[in-house]
Amino acid sequence: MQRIGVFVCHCGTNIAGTVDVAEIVEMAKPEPGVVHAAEYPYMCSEAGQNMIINAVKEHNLSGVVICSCSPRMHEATFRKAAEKAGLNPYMVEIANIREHCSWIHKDKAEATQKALTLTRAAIAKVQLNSPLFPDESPVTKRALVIGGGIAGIQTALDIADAGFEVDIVESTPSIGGKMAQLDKTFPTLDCAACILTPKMVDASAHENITLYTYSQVDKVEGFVGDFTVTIRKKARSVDFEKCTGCGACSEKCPSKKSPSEFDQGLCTRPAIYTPFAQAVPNVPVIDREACLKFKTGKCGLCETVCAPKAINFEQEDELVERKYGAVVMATGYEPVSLDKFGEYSYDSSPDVITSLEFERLTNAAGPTGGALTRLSDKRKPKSVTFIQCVGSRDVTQRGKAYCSKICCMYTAKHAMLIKEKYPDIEVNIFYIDVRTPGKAFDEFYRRAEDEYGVRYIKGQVGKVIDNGDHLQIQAVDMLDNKKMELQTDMVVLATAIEPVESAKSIATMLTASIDTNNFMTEAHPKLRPVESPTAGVFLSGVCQGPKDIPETVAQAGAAAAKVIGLLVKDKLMSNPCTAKPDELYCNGCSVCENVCPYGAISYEDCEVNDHGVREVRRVAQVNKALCQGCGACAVTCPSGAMDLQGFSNRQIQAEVDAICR
Amino acid sequence: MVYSYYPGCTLKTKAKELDKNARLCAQALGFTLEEVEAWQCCGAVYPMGTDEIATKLPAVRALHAADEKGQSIVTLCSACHHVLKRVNEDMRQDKDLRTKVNNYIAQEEEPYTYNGEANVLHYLEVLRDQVGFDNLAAKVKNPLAGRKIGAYYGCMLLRPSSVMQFDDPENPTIFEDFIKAIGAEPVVYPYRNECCGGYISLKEKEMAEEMAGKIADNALSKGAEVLITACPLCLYNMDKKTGETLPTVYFTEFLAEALGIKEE
Amino acid sequence: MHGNNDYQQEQIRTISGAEDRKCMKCGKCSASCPSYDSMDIRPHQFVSYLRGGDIDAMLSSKSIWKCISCFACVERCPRDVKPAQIIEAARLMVIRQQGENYLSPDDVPELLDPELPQQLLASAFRKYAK
Amino acid sequence: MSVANKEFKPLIVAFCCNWCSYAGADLAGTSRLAYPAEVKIIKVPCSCRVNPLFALRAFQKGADGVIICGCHPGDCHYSTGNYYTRRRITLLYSLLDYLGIEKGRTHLEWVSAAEGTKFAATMNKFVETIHELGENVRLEDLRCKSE
Repeated sequence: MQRIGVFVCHCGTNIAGTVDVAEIVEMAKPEPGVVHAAEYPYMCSEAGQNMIINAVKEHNLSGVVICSCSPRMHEATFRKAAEKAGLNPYMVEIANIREHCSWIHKDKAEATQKALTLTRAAIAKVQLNSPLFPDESPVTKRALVIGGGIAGIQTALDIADAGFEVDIVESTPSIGGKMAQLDKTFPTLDCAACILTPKMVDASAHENITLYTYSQVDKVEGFVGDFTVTIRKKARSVDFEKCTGCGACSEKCPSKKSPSEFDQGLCTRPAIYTPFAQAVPNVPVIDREACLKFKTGKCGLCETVCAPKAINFEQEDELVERKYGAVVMATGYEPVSLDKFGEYSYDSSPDVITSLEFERLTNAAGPTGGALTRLSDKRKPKSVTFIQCVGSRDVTQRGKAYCSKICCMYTAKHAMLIKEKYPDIEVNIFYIDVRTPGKAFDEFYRRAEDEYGVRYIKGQVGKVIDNGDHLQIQAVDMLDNKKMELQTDMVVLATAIEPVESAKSIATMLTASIDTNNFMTEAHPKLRPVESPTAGVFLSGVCQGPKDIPETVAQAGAAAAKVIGLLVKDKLMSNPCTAKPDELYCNGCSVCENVCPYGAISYEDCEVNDHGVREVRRVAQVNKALCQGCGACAVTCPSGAMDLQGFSNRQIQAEVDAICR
Repeated sequence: MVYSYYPGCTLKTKAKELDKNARLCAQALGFTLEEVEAWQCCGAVYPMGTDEIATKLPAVRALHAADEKGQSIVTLCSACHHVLKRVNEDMRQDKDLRTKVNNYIAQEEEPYTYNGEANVLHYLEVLRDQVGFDNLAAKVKNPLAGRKIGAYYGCMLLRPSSVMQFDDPENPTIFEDFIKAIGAEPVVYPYRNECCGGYISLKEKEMAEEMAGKIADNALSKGAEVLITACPLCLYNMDKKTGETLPTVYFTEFLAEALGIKEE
Repeated sequence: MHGNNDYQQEQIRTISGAEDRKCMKCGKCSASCPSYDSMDIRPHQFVSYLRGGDIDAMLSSKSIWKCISCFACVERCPRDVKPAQIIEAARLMVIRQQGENYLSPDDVPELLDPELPQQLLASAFRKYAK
Repeated sequence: MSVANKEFKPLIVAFCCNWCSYAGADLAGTSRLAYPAEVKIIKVPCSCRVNPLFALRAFQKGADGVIICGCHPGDCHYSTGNYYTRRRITLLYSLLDYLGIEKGRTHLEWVSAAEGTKFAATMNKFVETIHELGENVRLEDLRCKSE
């Protein structure tokens, strides 16, 4: 039996005006376990708190019930007071007799009766309270960023600048991501490389940042503050330490027929290559699928021409195990495959290209040196037609139901880039809706039409017909309800974007959840948008949802702030109101594991002592660092083995019983 | 392999070439077509209304007949294939329709219940998936070398692709693969999956001619010398418009010719 | 009249199995339609008329005799609306009324020609008459 | 409020999730929006903490109605908790229906922290429903009655 003290607050007249406080005190006294009851005008005041502290000491109280305002108001205050008195803070319960009683009822007798019931419920609950202690866990002061695009680079720079070590794992040979492939950026039209490459160099030069390029995450273990990650450094076949980045190997490589990933396959690259001139690090890799030495055993020309002897055909994948306190997902996106969109003739006509291909085509460092030419006959087009929403806002099997968000703006940008370089080229854009929320975005889009004479036509295209020397667009102008058979020379498809495929398996390793479109789920869609529901895992960039560069950079900074907030702590204190299994009752069914949104429950073989019988059973284990205390598992457990501390089955039932008495 | 064979109305009359050559070639390629007994006309168009019941019964009866024998049901005519395939899918997916159809059938002399168990195949699918185009190519005696053939798919074999599951609805290749197998050169043209006008040619002759004309022009511009089709109505509409400049023939005629078994 | 209209609207929704509410008005159905030029009301308008309950306009439209049910609109619609099925439902609503058939057996002799396949007659009667 | 039986004072147990509905109830209080004193609120971290057995227990102990309030779908603090609640309570409805307990005695409502008005309105309406249904005698364990 607890020794309970009941403290009733008048809250001036807020409570005492409607509730007979003295009667509550009197009626509380005979309740089981109650050894002391008192009232005070303002319990939350320093005097009121001291009254509680003194009473705890004087009456040797083991539990405290405060009848006052909402616990959302002062629960923390009273818990601190109890702690000062030497009581475990979780031995305090609040009966909310203000917001839930005195403020909404006018009849004093009725309000007093209700306040008494609420007080009894709190007393009944505190009877069953037991001291709870937050767990402490250490924090490894290093962060892992998965993905080396602008999102990953920005997050890493911000964390590193705050003084913490950061590792970036990037699957391709260079950091830079999609932004490195872009020509200009909207709405300012500044060159992507000019603003990105300094950041890439900063990242590689930063003393707190380690780059793992051409690498992938193989395994993740542990939890917030204490992740252990295995990174696979794929064999580059080039010695990092010796290579000077002179490029002689790529130049001499006889196998130059592989499609260039960086140039979206619009041109080829050698088997030993750096993806682009400003690559960071500037160390090539050998594509073993394409390399003659690996395929036939003959060649080795690169080895011959490499003065510093950096080529190493024997190099193998290397596994590195590192510890981290936090992990940031910055895995980015890919344009969707257009295999199923045959009506646009992307696969059958070289002059139908995606927007990302257009970026390379219009880029001065791209395969045509920035000259806009048809891929089929190298002719300069007289007319270019853009088609928006290709695969976006499409609820059928072949598309994505969401809006890809960036296409309206980059299409306007593409149109202006053409008009700027070649005012004589006719530009038409087929759109369903033009969506331009964002600072200076709508003005930008309007400029395309107003100043550059780009023609916007409302209506989705039915079919693109390749007639050899030109393409024919079959569409309807929805605003004047007229069929259009437009002749054009080049078609650019604003292709929907989707998260990179590997995001799914990485999310699984991190026990972080993804939505039906494979975007990472936020801990809260409005209030915790850069955190994953899994503690210690943060989200940066398009892996969480479509966004443009400014938004990505903002989110990258926000994710960094959250990471820094975590890493500055020496120890993590967890909410002690977590789930707790009773090993004896657990039947190993795994149902709780399936409902847990945080991946906090796992099953382990444990030796249990069941009434003297010792045996090894597969039982549920809760990781307190991950459990957030929702209670889903406690309700779902068929054997009653799982319970929630602070809101246990018995405590809630005691409240129900007290109310129904 | 023995298949149930559903010829359909036109293959017994105007499209005898399609039918006769298909049977001959089946023999030569080692499979047998057993005509469904007492089959009824499928109606030539799929009854799209969700409340259409009686109009779907002829298809159900044919499907059941094949299923009872444990055979897949093979069609040649695009329209028959379309109707049979879609009604079969309805019988699988639409519980309401299934109940109503089976209530009708329960009144018949030999009642049964049918739940879409049959497997509906087009003759081309048999060639592709059962015989195999490589195997077919090996059996060709008179390769049609140098012939530039445009495949005319039309609409009914391909769409809606979620039900028909025949080929990529926008970029189909099955006919082209067939053309290669018989040693000819396929001419790919963008309009090969556009509609010839279908039944509209009965009353709206100008409309139909315009549609057929567009397809023919497109095929001619890509160098086609002849079109092949699986559909008697496509053949009629196409031939009517451009029979002299760009003839259209049934694919089974070329198949028989290539296998060296065509009866003149 | 409005009450009757609501009934007809629901009838068309039921018979067609189409989902006019999913339409985002992109116009791809009309852009894909080979009969577009011959139609007075276009495929995308059938969807929006159904949505708005303008059933009379749909039923009195000549377009219901021009749609060839080639399913290009159904195949390409990004919202899975199935415009062809709306047009079919409108056509059924008309021909299911007494005396509203668009083709009668008496018309046939003068439409015939020696090459005309049976399939054409069968399908035309299915589409035009009850 | 139409009160069929003036004598009948129903006993109603309300489970409110900490993040939305409990805060909504607080807002109703702050806004002085009245609802009957028969409603007694129990705070739970999430509506998914409410075991349907708690509702049965309440009925057994003499409650006339049980109402469960959680965050709106998609807004759950724990992402998916209220979806579990929705499914569980749907099953509870079937069970109560099977037992012959009026379905109206149990209710699930989504109330956000900003919906003080909705909270009060919900409670008023629920109490009215319980008044119409009258006293819960079918499930109450009469052996538990104190008198």
